[in-house]
Amino acid sequence: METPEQIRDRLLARFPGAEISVVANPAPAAQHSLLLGHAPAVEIARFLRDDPTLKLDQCSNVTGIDWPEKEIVETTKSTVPDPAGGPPKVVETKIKRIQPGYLEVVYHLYSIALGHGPVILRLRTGNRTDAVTVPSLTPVWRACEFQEREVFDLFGVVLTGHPDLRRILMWDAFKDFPMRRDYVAPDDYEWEPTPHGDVLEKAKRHYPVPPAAAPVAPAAQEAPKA
Amino acid sequence: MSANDFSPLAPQAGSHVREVHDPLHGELLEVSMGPHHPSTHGVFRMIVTLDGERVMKLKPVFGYLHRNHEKIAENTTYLGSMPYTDRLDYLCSMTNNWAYAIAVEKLSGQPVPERAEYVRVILAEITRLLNHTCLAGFLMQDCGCSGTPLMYAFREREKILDLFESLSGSRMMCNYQRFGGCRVDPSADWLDGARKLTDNYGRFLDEFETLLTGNEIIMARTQGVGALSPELAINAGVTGPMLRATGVNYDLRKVDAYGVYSRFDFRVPLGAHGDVYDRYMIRVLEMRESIKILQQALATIPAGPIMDPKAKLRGFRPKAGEAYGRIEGPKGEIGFYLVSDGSPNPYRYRVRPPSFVNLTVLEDMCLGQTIADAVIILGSVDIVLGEVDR
Amino acid sequence: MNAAFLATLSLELLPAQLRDMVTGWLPEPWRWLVNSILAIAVILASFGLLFAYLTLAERKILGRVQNRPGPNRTGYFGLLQPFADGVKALTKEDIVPRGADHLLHFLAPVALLAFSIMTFAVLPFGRNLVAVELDAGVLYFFAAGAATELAVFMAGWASHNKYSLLAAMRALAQLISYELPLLLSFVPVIMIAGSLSTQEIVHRQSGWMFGFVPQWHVLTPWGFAGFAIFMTAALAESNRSPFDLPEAESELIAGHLTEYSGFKYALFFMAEYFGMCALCGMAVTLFLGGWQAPLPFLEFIPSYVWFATKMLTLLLGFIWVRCTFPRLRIDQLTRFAWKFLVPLALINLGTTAFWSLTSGWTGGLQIARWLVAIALVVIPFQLIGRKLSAGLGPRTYRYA
Amino acid sequence: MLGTGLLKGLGVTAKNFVGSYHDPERYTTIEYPEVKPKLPEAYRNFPFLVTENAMDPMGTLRCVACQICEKECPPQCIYIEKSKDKKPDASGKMQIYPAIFDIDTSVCMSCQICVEVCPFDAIKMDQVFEIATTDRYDALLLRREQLAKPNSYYQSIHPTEAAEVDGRLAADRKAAEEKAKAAAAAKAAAAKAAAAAPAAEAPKTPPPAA
Amino acid sequence: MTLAFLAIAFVTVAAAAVAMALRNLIHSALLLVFNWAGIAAFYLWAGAEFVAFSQLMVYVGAVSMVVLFAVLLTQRSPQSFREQPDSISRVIGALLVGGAVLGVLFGAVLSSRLAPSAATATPTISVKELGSLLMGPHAAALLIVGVILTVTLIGAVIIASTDHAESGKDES
Repeated sequence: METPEQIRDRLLARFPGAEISVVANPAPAAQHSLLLGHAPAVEIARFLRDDPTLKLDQCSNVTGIDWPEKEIVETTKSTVPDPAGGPPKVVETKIKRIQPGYLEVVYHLYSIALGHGPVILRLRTGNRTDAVTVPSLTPVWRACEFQEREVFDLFGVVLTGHPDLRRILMWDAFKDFPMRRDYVAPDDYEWEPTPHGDVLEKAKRHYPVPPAAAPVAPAAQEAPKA
Repeated sequence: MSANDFSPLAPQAGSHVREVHDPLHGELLEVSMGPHHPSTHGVFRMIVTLDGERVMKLKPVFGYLHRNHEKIAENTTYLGSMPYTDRLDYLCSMTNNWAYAIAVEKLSGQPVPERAEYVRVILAEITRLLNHTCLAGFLMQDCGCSGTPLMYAFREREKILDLFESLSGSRMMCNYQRFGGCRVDPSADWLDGARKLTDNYGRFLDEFETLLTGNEIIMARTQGVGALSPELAINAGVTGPMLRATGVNYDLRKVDAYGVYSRFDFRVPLGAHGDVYDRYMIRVLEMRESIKILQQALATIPAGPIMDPKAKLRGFRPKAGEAYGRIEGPKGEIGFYLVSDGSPNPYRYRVRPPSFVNLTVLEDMCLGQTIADAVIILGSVDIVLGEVDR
Repeated sequence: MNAAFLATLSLELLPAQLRDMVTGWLPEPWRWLVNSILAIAVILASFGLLFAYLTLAERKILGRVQNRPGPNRTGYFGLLQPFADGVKALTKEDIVPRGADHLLHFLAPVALLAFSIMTFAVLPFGRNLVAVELDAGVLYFFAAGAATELAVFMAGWASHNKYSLLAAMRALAQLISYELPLLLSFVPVIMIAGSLSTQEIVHRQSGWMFGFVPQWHVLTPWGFAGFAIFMTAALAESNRSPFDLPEAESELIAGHLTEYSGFKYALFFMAEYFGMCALCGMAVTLFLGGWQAPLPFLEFIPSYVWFATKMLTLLLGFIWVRCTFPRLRIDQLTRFAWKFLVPLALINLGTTAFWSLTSGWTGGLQIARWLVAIALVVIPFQLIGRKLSAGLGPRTYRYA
Repeated sequence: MLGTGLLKGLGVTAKNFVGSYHDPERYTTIEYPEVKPKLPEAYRNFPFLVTENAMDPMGTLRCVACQICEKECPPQCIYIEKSKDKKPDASGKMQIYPAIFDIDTSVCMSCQICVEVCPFDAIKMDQVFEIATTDRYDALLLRREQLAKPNSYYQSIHPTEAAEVDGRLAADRKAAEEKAKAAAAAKAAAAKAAAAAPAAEAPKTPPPAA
Repeated sequence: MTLAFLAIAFVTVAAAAVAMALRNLIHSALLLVFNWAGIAAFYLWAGAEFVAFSQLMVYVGAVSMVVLFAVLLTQRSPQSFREQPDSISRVIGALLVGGAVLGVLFGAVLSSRLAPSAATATPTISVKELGSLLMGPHAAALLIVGVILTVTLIGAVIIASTDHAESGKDES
């Protein structure tokens, strides 16, 4: 089973103009992945599926991940010679950088014919607001059909080239995308007088005066049978 | 076809039956089977377009049991999600736990002691027995037997659930496995109970097969129905007994050889036609193989710690990174994809549910069959809505 | 009760004596009327009770087969369950769909029940216990039975529901395609017995061969084949297990009974059971020697007891089949009737012709006669069976 | 021959029918209200708080309101408010106790993670499953008083587990006492040494006896 | 006895008349069944059981099904019936045919000499002789009737299938 670097080199040889890079995975499982550009994605996928040495014929898992804007503070230590001739001081300069957020679709590919392990592809969208399209790989593997619809339903990534892109888990009239990090759950709330924690705050916010219909708890609290 | 306004909120005039005029076939009947239908195994809905008896189009609609298990997992700790994995495929909680535990162990590089690996294999194979027995019962119930095979299947299931209850405390919601081992060390008489169960299970399977496998009516109803070609199965990501019924030799216990499966010798049955009868037979033959594995595992289970001493129960913070762990669940390949950013809560927690992906080919199998067959084909796919909708 | 009367009291003639005692002190013209009313009352009472306890027996046996007790909460061992069901059916609201044809909607269950009960008139329950002694009794039985299709059609049409009409059509297709094997399978009995009267057929089956083997039709090769076809067709006629398509819950629709609830639904249920009892009674009369005793020394037991035991065993057989077999699809069902039962029934006519023509053979020829008859039954069964189930069969699996 | 499969099927159902009369293996129904089910010892339903003895439940509550279980509980159904004052626990140390300890059993899924993470063995799993009530809210919210059950009850429902827990607690208490004694002895020795060396120094008052 | 005869006659004729009058085809088809049952009652009253039951079986059991299926399969929506006759020649043609049939019927009724009023003893003929008669001299008649029945059924199906396609266009 070739390492991601070897696969990247073979792909670059095969598709000269494509931007393909390896994304390292620090976890002990060391499952590194290949970041693909949008243009050649479908051809690369078809090549990975039909290549005799790889034969990645099963797309086992399609996942969406939401990476919102992140403020990255890079502290660089630089030694500045002290003008007054004293020992050189170490100065930490903090550069604040806003890393633009993006939505990512991850594909785990396996080979049933040769039985070897995951080759992971990553496709990233431009940003999280308007450029949210990613080429769909359903034409290459039908396994992605339902899972890509789920990514569209829960993350809002529009997969171009998908035969039937509709919501799959939420109902069609649902507007928001629940799995995004900045998703605010609807505040539909039914009276529930449990007197503790955030449930209590929610109750107070919704029902300043508890509705009269609240069932009157029987006075005698009979202890549950031991 | 008109715009798709089948969402539950859209107002539905009259019953869910609409005449659809298709120039090619004349009067088509569009019927919505489910979400509350006796034969759809839970809240699953099929919008079937019928030309008389024949199925022309079949659109599965699910999401009725969607509780966004993955969002909940992002707001609780790694350990906190373990009891929720029981609720995914609520028939096989042990294999769900194991899949999650393997994924987290891959993410954090947590070693697992010998005895725990053996116990995990034993519990996974017992869960496979339970799931395949239940499936055979439900499938025959769809074929029309008035409950007899289902009751026999449930009689055996009770014995297995008693074993789970005496080990983990709850029949179906076991919450038994931890990262780096298991929660409770099975006692000696529990292991004897498991040995007794596996020895008697062969007799039950023989009786079950004499009742069903040779039955001419079942052969007439299921052979040649809902055939699936191997190429389509592989391409559509179908896994588990449904894939092996089409003849593709792909069993993660042999391919990945995770846990200690490499120490046991067992065979993987393969079908030839990929129809409903093959899927039923593959599951019965797999049960016989599971009995062999169980007998070997129960015979050679080593002593030793059940939990890795260095495993941290609370304050578990895997380093940043991601991992995808998968096992051969009774319904197919169940996988967990975890992305961690060093905090006690997972950054992204994704479940790869086998029955959800296996449903991709439901329409391909049902086209051209009669509506009675569509019910059986759905039964043979073996879906559990907790896992499909998550 | 004077001694003479007690002396002549034998269980066998008890029913007849009771009837005479009741109609004895009536003037002549009324005696015939009271006699027939008495017969009707007795039949309705006994078969009504049998229906009630048949539903209970079915649920208990189904339970026991599935390793569970079955209904045992109402009364001891659930004996009051049928009456509880009856009260439930009576008190349930009877919903009639708005667009339904009220007259037909009401008439359908009544007609079905009427035709089913009419068939009991010609069943010979005992040596002299037959309600109406008709020369063409069997023909009357199947004439009344044939009208049930009309009632099923009325039910389907009157419910003003596309499903019910579709289901009624499927139920009719099933009833009509199984009417043929049902009728063809009793023709050999008429050929051998030479008469259409039910009592005559039962008398034909009296007497014993070799001292203890009864002369029943079922014990002859053509008789056994006819009996098997008759019972399969009877299963289909009364919508029972392998052929219970109309009420298949896992199918699309709940059959032509969708729009019925409350007592009308119970009437349909009752009509189905009466139909089942009538067909079992006719099977006993035609093939199992009616009220004949199976062994000479058992003659002292009254004839109506024998008829009852044989009918009950057949009914339990129906229930046993319901516990075990799955359902056939509509096209398999009709193909099974037209391509398997009808040809076998026609061939069976040939076998019976051979059997009756060679009745004169004796000694060695007798054995040849039996062998040829058995061959004439078994070989077509094998050939047509193999052609019917072409492509189906147990499979072997390879292991990787 | 066509039909042999069907006949064998009939044979199996007949065997089960007959078997259900004499073979306990083939008659599995327990008629629940009359016959109580035999629960395995490991069975768990809703948690309960362990108290040392039954006479004074609120006084001898083992729980020290450390709120670990509240944080670890996946569905967040435990609510604890610490008490302002302290009270001595079994080994005499002054500990905080929970003024309010509610478990909302309509939310709790009996996953026993609270039992696992509790360092003081203060919360264990109960075996009561007949807890139907008419009121959806307050009756299902078990307060501290309803949750508290004596250790003897704990020994009756989980004998082996209780024995092991008691053994461990007893061992800890013994170890704590030895440590306290050793610390007292060491302090006494140090005090003697301090008293012996500078005669003028006023000897320190010995620490309160454990 | 005449009371019974009059009752049966009244039921038979009334059923036929009402069947003619009703607009709902299904109701009239079912009333036709009552008519046939009435005729079977006549046979029974005359003591010919075999003929009565075969009439019941064939007509009430099978032919009523054929009629109902034919009605259902050719069920057209009411407004497409052509109310007014197309042309005068059709009306004259219809009248001529009607008159001819009427003439033949009356001719047959008048020419047949009715037996003297005393009802002759019903001939006790057993089923066996009836069978041999049917299979012997009257075999041809039996076969022709069978063929006619099958032809009508197949004809109904063909008409229905062609109508079905045709009617499929104008109203969905």
